[in-house]
Order: sequence, then structure tokens, then C-alpha cells
Amino acid sequence: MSPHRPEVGEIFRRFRDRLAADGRHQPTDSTDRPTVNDHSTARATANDQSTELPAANGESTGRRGRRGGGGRRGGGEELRVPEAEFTSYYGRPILKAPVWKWDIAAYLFTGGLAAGSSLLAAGGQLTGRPALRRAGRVTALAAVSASAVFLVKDLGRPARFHHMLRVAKPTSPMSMGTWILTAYGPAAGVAAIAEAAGVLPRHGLLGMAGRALPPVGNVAGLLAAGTAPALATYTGVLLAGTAVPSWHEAYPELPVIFAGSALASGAGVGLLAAPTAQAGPARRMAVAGAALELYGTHRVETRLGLLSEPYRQGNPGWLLRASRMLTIGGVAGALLGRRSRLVSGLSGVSLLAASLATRFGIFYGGVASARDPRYTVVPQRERVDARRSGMDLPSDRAAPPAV
Amino acid sequence: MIPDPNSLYGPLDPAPDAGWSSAPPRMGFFTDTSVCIGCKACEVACKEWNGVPESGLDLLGMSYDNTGALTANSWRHVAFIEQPRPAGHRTPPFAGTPTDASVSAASAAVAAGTSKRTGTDPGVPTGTPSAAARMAGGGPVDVLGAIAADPTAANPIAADPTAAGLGSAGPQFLGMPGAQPPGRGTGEEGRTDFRWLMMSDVCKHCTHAACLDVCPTGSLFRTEFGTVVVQEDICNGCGYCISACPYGVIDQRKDDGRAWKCTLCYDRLGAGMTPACAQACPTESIQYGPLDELRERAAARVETLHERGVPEARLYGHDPNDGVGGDGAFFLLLDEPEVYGLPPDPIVTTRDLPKMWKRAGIAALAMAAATVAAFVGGSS
Amino acid sequence: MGLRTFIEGWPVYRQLTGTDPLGRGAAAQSARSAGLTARTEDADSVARSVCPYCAVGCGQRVFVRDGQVSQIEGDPDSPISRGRLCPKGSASKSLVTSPLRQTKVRYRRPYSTQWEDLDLDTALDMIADRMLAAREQTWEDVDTQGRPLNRTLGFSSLGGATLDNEENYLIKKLFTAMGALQIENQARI
Amino acid sequence: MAEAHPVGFQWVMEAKRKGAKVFHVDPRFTRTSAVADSYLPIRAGTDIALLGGVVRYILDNELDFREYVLSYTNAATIVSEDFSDTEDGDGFFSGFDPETGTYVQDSWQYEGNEGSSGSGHTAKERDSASGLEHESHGAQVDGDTPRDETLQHPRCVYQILKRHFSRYTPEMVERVCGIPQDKFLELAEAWTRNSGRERTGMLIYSVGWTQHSVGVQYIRTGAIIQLLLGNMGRPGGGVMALRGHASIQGSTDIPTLFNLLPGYLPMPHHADHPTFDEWVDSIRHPGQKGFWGNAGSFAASLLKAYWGDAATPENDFCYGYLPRMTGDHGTYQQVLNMIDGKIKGYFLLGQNPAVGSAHGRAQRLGMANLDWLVVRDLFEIESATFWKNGPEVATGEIVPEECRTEVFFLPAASHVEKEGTFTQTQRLLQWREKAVEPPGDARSELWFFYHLGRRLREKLADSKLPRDRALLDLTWDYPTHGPRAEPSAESVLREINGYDVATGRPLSSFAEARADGSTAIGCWIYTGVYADGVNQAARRKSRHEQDWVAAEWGWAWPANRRILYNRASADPDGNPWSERKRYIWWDAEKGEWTGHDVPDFEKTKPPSYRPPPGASGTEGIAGDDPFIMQGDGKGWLYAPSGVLDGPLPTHYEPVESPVRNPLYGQQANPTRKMYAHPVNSVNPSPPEGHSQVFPYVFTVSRLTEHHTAGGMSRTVSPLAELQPEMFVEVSPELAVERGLAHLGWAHLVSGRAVIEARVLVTDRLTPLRIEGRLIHQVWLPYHFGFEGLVTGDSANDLFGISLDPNVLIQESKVGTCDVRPGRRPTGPALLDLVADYQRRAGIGPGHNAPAVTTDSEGRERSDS
Repeated sequence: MSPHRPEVGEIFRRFRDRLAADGRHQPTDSTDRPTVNDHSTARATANDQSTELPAANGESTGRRGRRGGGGRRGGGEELRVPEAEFTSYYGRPILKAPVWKWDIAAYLFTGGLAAGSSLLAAGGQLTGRPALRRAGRVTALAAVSASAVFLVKDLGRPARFHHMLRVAKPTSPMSMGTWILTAYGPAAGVAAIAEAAGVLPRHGLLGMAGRALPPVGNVAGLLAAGTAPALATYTGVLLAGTAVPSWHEAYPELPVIFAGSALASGAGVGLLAAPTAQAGPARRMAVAGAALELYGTHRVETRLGLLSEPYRQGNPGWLLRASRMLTIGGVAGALLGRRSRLVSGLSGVSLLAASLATRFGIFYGGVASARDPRYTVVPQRERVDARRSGMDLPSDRAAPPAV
Repeated sequence: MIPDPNSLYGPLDPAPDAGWSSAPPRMGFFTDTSVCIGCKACEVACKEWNGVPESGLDLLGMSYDNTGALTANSWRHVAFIEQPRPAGHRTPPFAGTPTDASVSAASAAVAAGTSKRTGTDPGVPTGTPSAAARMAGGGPVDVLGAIAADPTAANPIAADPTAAGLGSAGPQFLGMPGAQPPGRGTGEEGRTDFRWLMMSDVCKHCTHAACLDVCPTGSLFRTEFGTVVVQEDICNGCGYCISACPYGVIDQRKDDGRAWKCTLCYDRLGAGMTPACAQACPTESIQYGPLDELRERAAARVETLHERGVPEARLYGHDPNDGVGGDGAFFLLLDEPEVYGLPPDPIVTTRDLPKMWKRAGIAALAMAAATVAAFVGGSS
Repeated sequence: MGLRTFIEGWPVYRQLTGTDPLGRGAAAQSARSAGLTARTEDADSVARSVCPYCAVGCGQRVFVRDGQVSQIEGDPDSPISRGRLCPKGSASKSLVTSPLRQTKVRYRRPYSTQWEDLDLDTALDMIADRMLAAREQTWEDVDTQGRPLNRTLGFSSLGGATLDNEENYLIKKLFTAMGALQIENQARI
Repeated sequence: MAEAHPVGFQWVMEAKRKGAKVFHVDPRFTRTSAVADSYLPIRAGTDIALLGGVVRYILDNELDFREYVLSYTNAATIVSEDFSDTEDGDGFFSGFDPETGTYVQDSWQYEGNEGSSGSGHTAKERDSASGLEHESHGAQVDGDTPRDETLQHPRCVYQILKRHFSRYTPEMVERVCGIPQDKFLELAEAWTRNSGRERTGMLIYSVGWTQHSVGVQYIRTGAIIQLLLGNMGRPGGGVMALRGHASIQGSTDIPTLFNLLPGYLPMPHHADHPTFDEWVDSIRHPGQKGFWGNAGSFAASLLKAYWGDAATPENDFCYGYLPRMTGDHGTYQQVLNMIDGKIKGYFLLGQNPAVGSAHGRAQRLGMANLDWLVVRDLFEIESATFWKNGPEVATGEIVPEECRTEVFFLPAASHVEKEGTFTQTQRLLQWREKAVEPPGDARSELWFFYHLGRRLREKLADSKLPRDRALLDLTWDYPTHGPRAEPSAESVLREINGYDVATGRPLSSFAEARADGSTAIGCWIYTGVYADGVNQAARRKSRHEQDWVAAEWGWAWPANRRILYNRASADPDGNPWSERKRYIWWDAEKGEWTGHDVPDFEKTKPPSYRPPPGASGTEGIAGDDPFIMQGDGKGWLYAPSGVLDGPLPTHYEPVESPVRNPLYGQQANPTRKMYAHPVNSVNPSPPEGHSQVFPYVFTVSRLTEHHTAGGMSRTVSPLAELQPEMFVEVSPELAVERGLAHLGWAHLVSGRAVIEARVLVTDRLTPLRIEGRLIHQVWLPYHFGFEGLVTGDSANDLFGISLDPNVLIQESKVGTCDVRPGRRPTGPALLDLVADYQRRAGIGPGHNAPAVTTDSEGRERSDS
């Protein structure tokens, strides 16, 4: 090839300009666009009718329902929701659905729980609320350990989990998350172990350890708390950093939702574990967390247009609605039942459940959006058509907005 | 060294950006579907060279496509689309024969119901009949007419699914819509135009490869040739790349757990050889070479086709300014991308990465602040 | 491997010190990938062959490693095929290395419901005996008018279109010398 | 072509890229049609009507390459006044004998040669498939023939041609083939416009063309067009056969065929060839022009190669050892004889008749009635396991416990496990190097037959029987090598090439062949492949290092000529017709023929040469007679002999057709080979009654992803997964008519069998309007059987056995059937279904359509 390689893209700018200037290219526009139009208009009927198709055939409905490939089109509800018009190769998904199983959704919860708990613990540590401290530290360790198990278990090659430490890639939320966990995990662990100081004998080696532990634990506790917010929010980027339509487009909200959900769950632990006297901060955390969570969830359910659909329908819709109820109930309980250990405990449980439901709802909402080509094609097609009508470059892409 | 400003988005020569200071010219594929004869030599040659396992033995009824999609066990996939539409300047194939309305859309809708085990999960999932019908449609598509026709009355076998063998064939209906007795058509109101699109799909080896950027192990890496390769000795099957690919290319293999896709025959490139599929391709539909050369060749080819009365010819994935910074493997198509199962306007997820981290940071601060407030504010 | 080499082999270290801070390429490449070469490169031998399927006669290169066929691909030198192969030709390696290939003699005795093993040498001997017997029983010396026939119609043969010219030559020569006339192949079908 | 020969198709795509227009004629829209500029759907079995229409188009518009036609074809030759055409005979030429269903060809001869057809009666020629002999040379005709250079004489070939095809109008093409007139005219116009002095056009057919009861005449019609347009013997022209097996050309040149000996020498016939001289003369035709004058040398040299020292001029080179034909000993006759218990043993060498041959049931029943069967293959194919897995086992027709056949399965060596030559479809020999040893018991055929022969000779060593002499005197001493004593393929190739008996020097040209026993040649047309003791077929000079003819890649017979009759690429005076098409020309200075290829002409015979009166053999060929193997040196528009079913192609309906022949009272080829055997019933066609019982036309062919009977593709996973199941393609219109659903099941019924397949309802098939009637066609792949990774019913089971009279190839590209939704019955119920159809169609066992149907009422006149 020629020794001098022109700057990448140069050739194509020239080529595009040539075509744009060139009348001969018009036919593409004039003959191509109409056909598309004809088809869309002509097929609107077929399309609407075809939505009855599954209903017309119980067998296939059941089958598709099982497969989930287009499960949404299963029920009669379908008939009321006019199907967004799109084309795809034999109607099949364009994206590969996430291969992550339920344990990643569970990790989203345990990771957030750990973070929330560590913050709670640190607060307790600094403001002299031992119950909050202890409960927070112990829960954090338990949660982060569970997280590790979930993460490794989900790998196709669990024995190779340590390959995660080969690289440190800012472009990879999962890589960043790995390093955050690497920093957070040990700290949370030490902090929790320090709680054992009380039960150690006064004398001898163990005695010395017993005296040494609390300060060490305190340092570790603060370290954990320092990394906890990152741990709680990076998972938002983890999901958003994919081609899964309803995850990616929700990137502004996901960290907020997860932060709130983490706070709420941490608060839940506090409400469960601490005597009502010490639980004040937990109640306030619950309020803050719930606020963030409810706000974020509401946004993704409404702001994304077509891509909000998956969060409103089927199991994800159900989960998110449940989460909302539980959150509100939890907060109410936390505020009103401040004198009753039982009510506080129950609100704690309901906040935890809410957080769990949120994570699963968001997770499966995204999965559904990847399984249905509609959510891939429609928004992109709109983008292209808008651009085409915008500038006279039918078969070519215009430069997208700079970052 | 400072990463290129376009490191996450926009035109970029990826190899130097990935640390290959003295990189050879970027190599890639240009797949010209206007000369593809759908022989599938590419699929076989790829499997032979790369030792890709068998991907299932089911008849899909998607025209002659029994592979279904790009999967961990099919790194080249030839798509077949039957459409009652004009093919360039060609004489209408069925002009003057006693035909009725077209069946392409209806058959495609049925085929959408088939699925296939490919050694991956979920293999080839079923599709949306109406979207399939639109893919194959060339005019009014009366899918309903086909379906609504009372199976038992009009279609004796449909009454008995087992006899009809439709257990796996999705919705049952007659081969074609319309109650008009066959052959009444003069050919005028019947189908006359027809074209059979074929296209060999493959990994796009994007300039901005999300799969690569999100890979937490560095298993996916950018080669000195600018291609994107999974290192099977590194991959631990975290599956992140699979949700990150905007084309749905990379996939996880069952009983193996790792992610697999086209390597653009990295080992052959190293030896100065042509990738297996391109070498086998009988009609030069798959062309391999320095990307810049291929882009110029493709530009010329499109112009030729336009001159020869094929206005529907257009390039896909050639433009360094598109959402993924241009594909290392790009295509000449004769219809909209989604007809071939390609996303119409993919955008690499990392474009928004800085904004994402920013939002995460703010959320994190909010979280911390909320905690502090929770403890300092208030009495109890 | 010393600690130092271990550290220097660690991609993160290479990210920090090398040209690939983002760990996208050079830094992330594994030792295996770095050492990767096409298996055709280290083949023990390469045979110039021809595709066994249709009659176009596409050139093939057969690469052999450790006595096994390691790859079969088109011969770029061929003026007929220019290195290209159809799906069948491309599958030649799977054809010759197929696990379904039967590599042992199989024998089904009359009225039996299954195969038995048989030694190749014995099989050859049994076949020879049966040919001679059939020839014996069905030999025709002359026709009704005493004109020579010199033949047997007692056994026949079908096949050759997938065989080599040399093989067809021996088949025809041997059968003709035995007076066996009913020799046919795909060219008639 | 894209379907069956994708790599060959790269050249079509290349031409297309350069602006060539590609036409594709096929009953169904294939992957070739997808990239063609024009697709013409056609009713299976009507190609002669289409091509005949082109011939008429050329003649009516005087678009023929007149100078070429005048000098190089027999257009001007005058035909006997006894000749009468099918136009006058309602589908019959003069000389038909209803008793035997064959022609007496005397009246077809050129004027003044009526006596010399040599074939008073062609019945014998039909049984011995004598048409095959002409693969390397034309039939007999006397050289000196009366001509009318003005082409005005009413009995000159040109005028006869005109009359014969006068009714093949665009309207008639549409009525018969279902091709709309404007599309036909588009084809005819483009074809003729791209031929002539400056341009050449090529006709490519796949050998499905040969699988018709008029197969040879299909190709004849193509040849007539190409001769009229001046497309023969010129670059970019010709009639190209795309054959389907790696060395099927080689297995015809060095025939494993009952009626031939190597080099297209006929196997002797007990009545016609009692002596060596009569045998040779029947080939040589004393007094005839052309290269066959040397037949004696070729014959003697072959026998010398067979029997070495034992073969002497005194004993006619052991001519007496050769077995004699008494009639039809073809593969289908054999199978019927097997069913009748007349054949004891059967060898299958890389062939799978249980799936690949017409009437699979007859094939399997035949094999089930043998004493012994030897199957040599790579895989356990259907023909090796019919006794336990065949469909007849399910129906109870074959009971393993009662099946006598003793089966030997011997694993064969693959193409990389042995060395040798394939002859590809353009007569090019390519040597294959051996890559690895065959696994286990696998052996090459070379090994098997050499050692089998050795063993047979040992067992007979002490025999005093005269009949064993042939075997004992046989030269059978090929050097072997390796632990397995593999015979040397090169030594065999050397014998095929031929050598000087005295010195052992390999011959370099068949011109060196001698009739005195001083040369031994295994196959004279291959002489030169081992010239100078060098294996010329092993030449692999890269295409990048030689010109476009690539003469140094492999070796083509004869004499490494890449284009036959290439003298025709120059005008009568020896100059190229045009610079664009320059190929071979006369170099006056050097006084020799020269060019890009080896001249297919005596190198130093000047264009001006005229043979002395009475000259015969090669010296009888004039300097402007390019077709040197022809008796008159001309390309034959009209074949006075050699073609048994007529001097000119005529449209007859397929043996099984739902349509009455629109052109003649005679429905189907009256000379076709029919077998009245109980197992072989033929579906009724008009004018017979009940043809509506089998209302649909079915045709079969290949898929790119599979190979023939599937033995080499259904067993290979990367191929099997690409086309994993037997299916049938139907048009939307038929789907409605018969209630077929996409991906549902259907079963097809013929008078022989019923098979089932998954349904693909596709726009790629279309009904055709024929004679105002709607004719539906369905298409099936014929690759499937009951063994392998993917299985399915065999399409070939549907066919009966009716053969082309010239070469005894079966009609297995078109038949009639019924199509029914759902799966077929199993077990005995399946037989009942077929029986019921036979009853309704009124076809008893062995029913054959009447050979002669000229009676317009359609009542049978003779026969049956």
C-alpha cells in the first residue's frame, strides 16, 4: 500500500463530500426513502394485527413466554400497548442478552449493603454509638464476603478470578470495581475482626491483641467508610457501561439509585440492630436514601421513553413497584415508630427488602431490554432518520455530537 | 504517554493508541454483499482453521440460514433474506408467470418462531413475527391474513401440529395470505419482483471496541493490526464484553465458560497470511487488506453500483465518524442494516464513560454527605 | 521466575511504565498471544493436492504435523481456483479426520443382524475366492452361434468417478482380464 | 453454478464485474439466479424447446456467423433425399422401426452416402451406449460430400435446420417452457449480440442436463447454437460441462464403463467384432478422413499394455482375451438382474447407489438379493447398511434374518492418503501428492486392486483353463513401496502414457503409437502426460508466473491442449478472426501454426492445403477443416450418424409429464431405453389416461453445502449443520392448493415410492402457465439418506428407470408426483399408499408409457 497513509477518515470525508455534492447520489435518497415509507405505512396494519398473533395461538404464546425472547408480547396486555414499529433479521434480538445470572443482581444488593453498613459503622464509631458500629462492621464483612462469593460464582471460569488483577483499566467499571473491592474488602474485614476485642481474655498475647485491636479497627473502619461510597455507586457505571439499552440510557440515574438504595439498606441494618436510642442517624439515613432511590427510580421509569417500558412491565415493573411500597413503608415506620423497637426493626427489614427489590428490578429491566430487538432498533432508527432528514446524506452517517 | 483525545470516541488509529508504537497498517475486512452467493465457505473455512465446535443441527427455515446468528460457535454467519423487491436494474424474475401475492413475509414470520441450540446460552432465540415479516416484506404484508385463515378449515395439517411438524415452527398458518385460488393471478397483481439478499456477518473489530474496553482481565486486547482479539488463556468468563457489544457479536460458550468471537485470524496475520474466510471466499465478497485501501475500494464499488442502477447500495461501518469510530470489518449492504440484523446506528458505550464516572462521583459524595448529615444533624 | 520478572510481566506494571496506559493492547497481551504463529508455519510437510468433491479441480495445500493433517486450504497458485474453496472443499480437513470415518474392516455374514470384525488379509482372500467362484459358475465361453464371449456376468462393479485415473486403470484392466464386463461408474448416472 | 460449483463461478462473477450479462435458466430461483442479471424460470425437461427457439431466432434473423458457418460447419452439405424430418413425421424422422423402437439411419446420411451409415440398425448401438464412443471423435461419415455454398439447396443442412426449428417460435417457447416471450427474446438477443468475429459467448451446463431421456440432444442443441454463432474452438466460447465428481471425466477417459476401453475404444461386440481387424475397422472406418485413421495403433498399443509379451501381431495382440458385449450391460440392467437373482457379487467403489441412483428401492432390493457385496468407502454409507437400516426393513420388504447378502465393508483411503491424478471437468489432469498414511485398515483402490489381482493370479497359477490365460498373461508387475506394499501410482501413469516396448522410453505423443506391437499405451489420449519421463500432471507452475492459458499447470488431454479444435479460432486463411480473440494462427514465415495454446491441428499443414482425391485419415483433412476428429472435418449442425435419436434435436416431453407434447403427436423420446420390470413402473403421461393422479412436476438437484449422495458431506459436521434436514421447496400457490405450511411436513408420492420432507414455502418457486394450464413444480435436494450426522428420505427413491438411448443415462431430473401435507405413513401402510396410487393411476407392475403416441387421439398404436 502507499507509503504515505492519509489521516484516518480523510478519504471518507472526501468521499462523502463528493457524494453529497454529486447529483447522481440523489436517486439513493429518492428511491430509498419512499420504499421505507411505503413499507412502514403499508405495514402498520399488518403490524398492529400481528400483535394479536400470539393470542391467536396459545401454544406459541406459552412457548415464547417461557423463552422470554419476546415474552412481553405474550399476554393480552400486549393488545392494548401498540407495538413500536421496527424491523429485525427474522425479528430476532440484535444484542446478546447479558449472561449474568441472578447472583450479579444479588451482588448489586450485597455490595450496596456492605457500603451502607460501613458508613453506618463509621458514623457510629465517631459519634460513640457502639451498637451501630458493631452491627455495621459485622454486616459489612458478611455482605462483602457474600459479594465475593456471588462475583466468583458467576464467572465462566471461577478458578481464573485472580485474572481480574492483571490490569487496572479506567475504561472498565468492572476492573475499577475490582480494585475498589480490593481496597475495601480487607479494611472492612479488619474492622469487623476488631469487634472481637471485647471477647478476648485480658492477659497474654491475646490480651495484647485485644488491646491493639480497637485502634486498628478504628483506622480500618474509617478506611472502609472512605471507599464505601465508591463501592456503592460504581455498580451504576457497571450496568450503564454496556450496550443494554435500558441500562445505558439510564446512566445518569443508576448511581443515584444505587447510592440511595445502599444508604437505605445500611439504615435498615441500623434500625434492626441498634436500640431505639442509638437509631436516630439510621432513621435520617433511611430518609435520605429513600429520597435518592425513589427519585432515581421514578426518573428511569419515566424519562427514557420507549426504554422506560421494560422497567414498567413484567417482573421488573412488579419488583420496582414493590420496592417503592416497601421504601415508603420503611421510611414511614422509621419515622413514626421511633419508640418501638419492633416497628423500627420491621421498617429496617422493609428497607432491606426494598433495596433488594430495586436491584433485581433494575437488573432484569435491562435484561429484558436487551432481549427484545425493539429497544435496540427503534431508538437508533429514529436517530438515523432524524439525521437523514436533518442533513442530505442518506446512506451516510453525520458526525455525532462531540463528547 | 498521553492517550489520544479521541481515545474514547471519534476517529482514531487504534493500534498506536493501544501502545503499539510501530504498528503495521490497520487490517480489516470489506464484505461486499452484492457479490455474495451465500455458499457459506467462510463459515466452514473459519471453523476448520479455528477449531470452532459444531453449532447445532436444526432446520430454521430462515431461507437457507441454518446457523441463525453469530455465536461463540459461529464466528462467520451468512444471512439470507428473501424479499419481493426489485434487485437493482434486473429484469423482474417472475414477471409474466401466474403468481399470486408474495409469501416471503409470512414464511419469515413463521421462521421467527424457531430457535436453535448453538452450544451457547440461549443459542438463537426466537424472534418477533411482525418484525420478521417487515424484514422480508416488499409491499403490503398481510401476516394476519395468513394467520387468521382458520387452520383447521383451510389447512388440514395445521389442525394436527405433530403432523404439521410445527411444534418448533412457531405460529401456524398457510404458506401465503389471500383466499384467491392459485394461478388466477395474471402476474400483474401477483409478485413479479424478487431478490435474495445474502450477507456474511462477522465481528466488526470496532475502532472503539466496547468489549475490549470493559474487559476487566485484559483478555480482550487490541492487536498491532488494529484488530480485537480474545486471549483464551486469560478470559475468565466474566461476561461483561457480551453485554457491552453493540452488535451482539461476542458470546459465551457453554461447558467452557469463556467468551469467543472472530479473531480476524490473528495467528495467520502474524504469519502474513490472509484470514481463512477471506482466502476461501469464491467471489471476493469478503476482501481482506489494509483498511484504508479497503475503504477506497468500497467507495469506488458503491459508485459503480449506483451507476449500474443499484441505488440501494450503501456502506455500513466504513465511516470513522460513526458511533464506534468506524468498523475494522465493514460492509456494502443493499437494504437497511436492521434487515440484516445489524444495529442501524450503534454507539460505543464508552462514549459516555466520563459522564458516567462523574455521575457516580456525585452520587458517592451525596452518599457521604447524607451520612455525615445523618449523624451530626439531629439530637438523638 | 524471579519476583522482578514477575513484576515486569505484570500488565499493570507495563501499563504504568509502557506505551499503553489504558491497558488496551501492548500491555494486556499475554505471553501466549505474543508467541502465537499460524500452525501452517510449523508444518512438517505440505502436499500439493486437489479437492476431492466436484470436478472443478480446485488446488489444495495439505499441511501435515506429526503425521496428522493439521490444515487443508486453497492453493493460491492454482489458475483454476486461485486459492479459493467452496464450503465442501473448505471442510476437507474435517472429511479426512472425521471421527465417523470407519477405519476397520466390517463383515456382515449372511442372515446376520450385525457387523463383525474381520482381518483385512482374510477379507481380501475371501473376496478373491468369491470372485473366482462366481466367475466359475457364470462363465460364458461362446454364444449360441459359437462366437467367443469370454466373459462372466456373475459379478459387477460400480464406482470410479471419485477415484484416481491410475486406480480406474487397474480396476478396468483386472476386471477385463477376468472377463468381467459389468463395470460401471457415476458417469452413467 | 453458484450452487454446485461455487469456485468455478468466481469466473462468472469476474465477467459480471467487467459488465457481462448473466442469464440463468432454472426451474427454481437459486443462489445463481440471485446474482444473475436475468432469471428465466423453466418447466423441467423442456430445454430443447428453449434452445430450439434460439436456433430459430438466429436463422430467421440471419444472425449466424456466416463465414464461420460456411467454412467450418456442415451447413452447406446436402442430405439424402430419402431423409424426412420430424415436421413431416409428427415427431419422427425417417427410418423409425416401431418393433425395436430405434432408427435405421441410412436415410439421414449425406447425399450419395446412404449406404454408409454402418448402422443398418441402431438397436445394438443403443444397448451398447455407443454414443459414449464419440466423446473423443465424431461418428462415421464419408469425407467427400456434395455441398451448396449458397445454402439455398432445399436439402442442405442449413435449410433443413431452418425447417426443423421453424415452429420453435417465442410463442411456442412460452407455451412449452412457460418462459414469457419478452424474457426469451432478451436472452436470444443478448446471446447472439455477444457472438461473432469480435466477441464469443459461452454455454455452461451442469450434468443434470445429461439426466434426461433426451439428454444428449440437449447438449446437441447447445452445440448447434454455438456453431452457428462461431463460438466453438475459440477463447471465451464453447460448451462447458460442469461435472460433479473429482475425476468423473477421468473415469470416462479411462473408463470403468461396460461398453468402453481406455481412450474411447469400444468394448468388442460378440456379433460385430468377432476379429481384431473387424473391431479396428469399425473404429477406423477405412477411407474416412480424420485422426481415427490411426485407431489400429491405439488398439494394438492398448492390448500390448494389457498383455505385454503375450500380445503379438500373430495372435492379434490377445484380442481374443477381451470379453464381448451382447447387449445392454449397464448399471440399471445390472440392478434389475440382481433383483432377478442373476448376479452374485457386487463391488461398490466410492459410490452409494442406495441414495445416489434412480429408483433407490430397486437399488436396495437388488443389493439385498446378492451372494456378496463389497463396499469400499470412507464411511458406513447407506449402501453398506441397507440390510439393517434401509427403509425396506421398516416396510418388511427386507428382513435382516432372511437377507442372504454377505457384506464386506473395506475402509478406503482419502484423497490426501494416496497419490494419483484426477482429471477435472476440462480434461485437465492434476497430480495429487500423498500427505499422510491412511488410518487403520484403510487402503487405496490402487492397493486393493493390485493385491487382489496378485492373489487371484496366485490362486490360478496352476490353472490350465484357457479362460484363465487372460489373467495369467496380464502384465501385473507394478513396483510397490512402504510397509504396506503400496503400488507406485507413477508407474501406472507411465503405462497409461505409453512407452516404447523395446527401450521402455515413455512416449511423448500418440502420433508415436504403432500398430506393430512396438508400443504399449494404456490410454492413447493421455499419451504425453509422462513425456520425457516427467510427470507432466504434477506441474504446479504458479499462475503468477505464466500467461492466462497457464499451459504449465497440470496437463490436459489431448497433447496438453486447453481448447479443443482451436484451429477454428483463426479464419480459413489462418489469421485470427479478430485481435481481441487471437488464440491460434498460421505463421507464414515459420510455416507453422502458433499461438497461446498447443494447436489442435497438424503443426505444419498450411491453411491452403487441399487433400488429394480419395485421401483418407489425417491427410484427408484440408487446411481449413478445424474439426479434425470428424469424418468430414466439419462441425456438425446436423448429425447424419452417431446420435441414435435423431440427426437434429427435437422437443419430446419427459417420460413422465403432466403435459401433452404441444409440438408433435409423439409425446416422449420414442427411442428411449425402457425396462419392463415389475419393480419399475412409470407414471402415466398424456395421451395415456390417469396422468392427473400425479399432477405435479418434481425436479432434484444439489445444495452448495452437500455433495451428491451425502456420503462426503452428511458425515462432516461443519457441512451437516449448514443443511441439517431433508426439505422440499414449494411455491406459495402450491402451498395453498395443498395446504402446506412453512416448516411443516409434506410427503411426495410417485409410482415407485413415497418420501417425506419438511416444507419450505418460498417465493423462489413459481407455477408456470403451460398450454393455458397451471403447472406446479417442486424442488428437492437429493443428498439425504438414512446414515450420517443428518438424515432424511432420499429424493431419488421417487424416480423410475428410463434411459437416454445414446448413453443409457437415466432421466432423474424430472418426474411427476403427488404432494400431500403431513408425514408419510410408516411400515406396511406405506406400501399400501403406493399401491393405492398405482391402482388409481392404472399402472400395474412394470407399466411403461407407450413408446409411440403419434395417434392424435392418444390411443397407443404399437408397443405394449
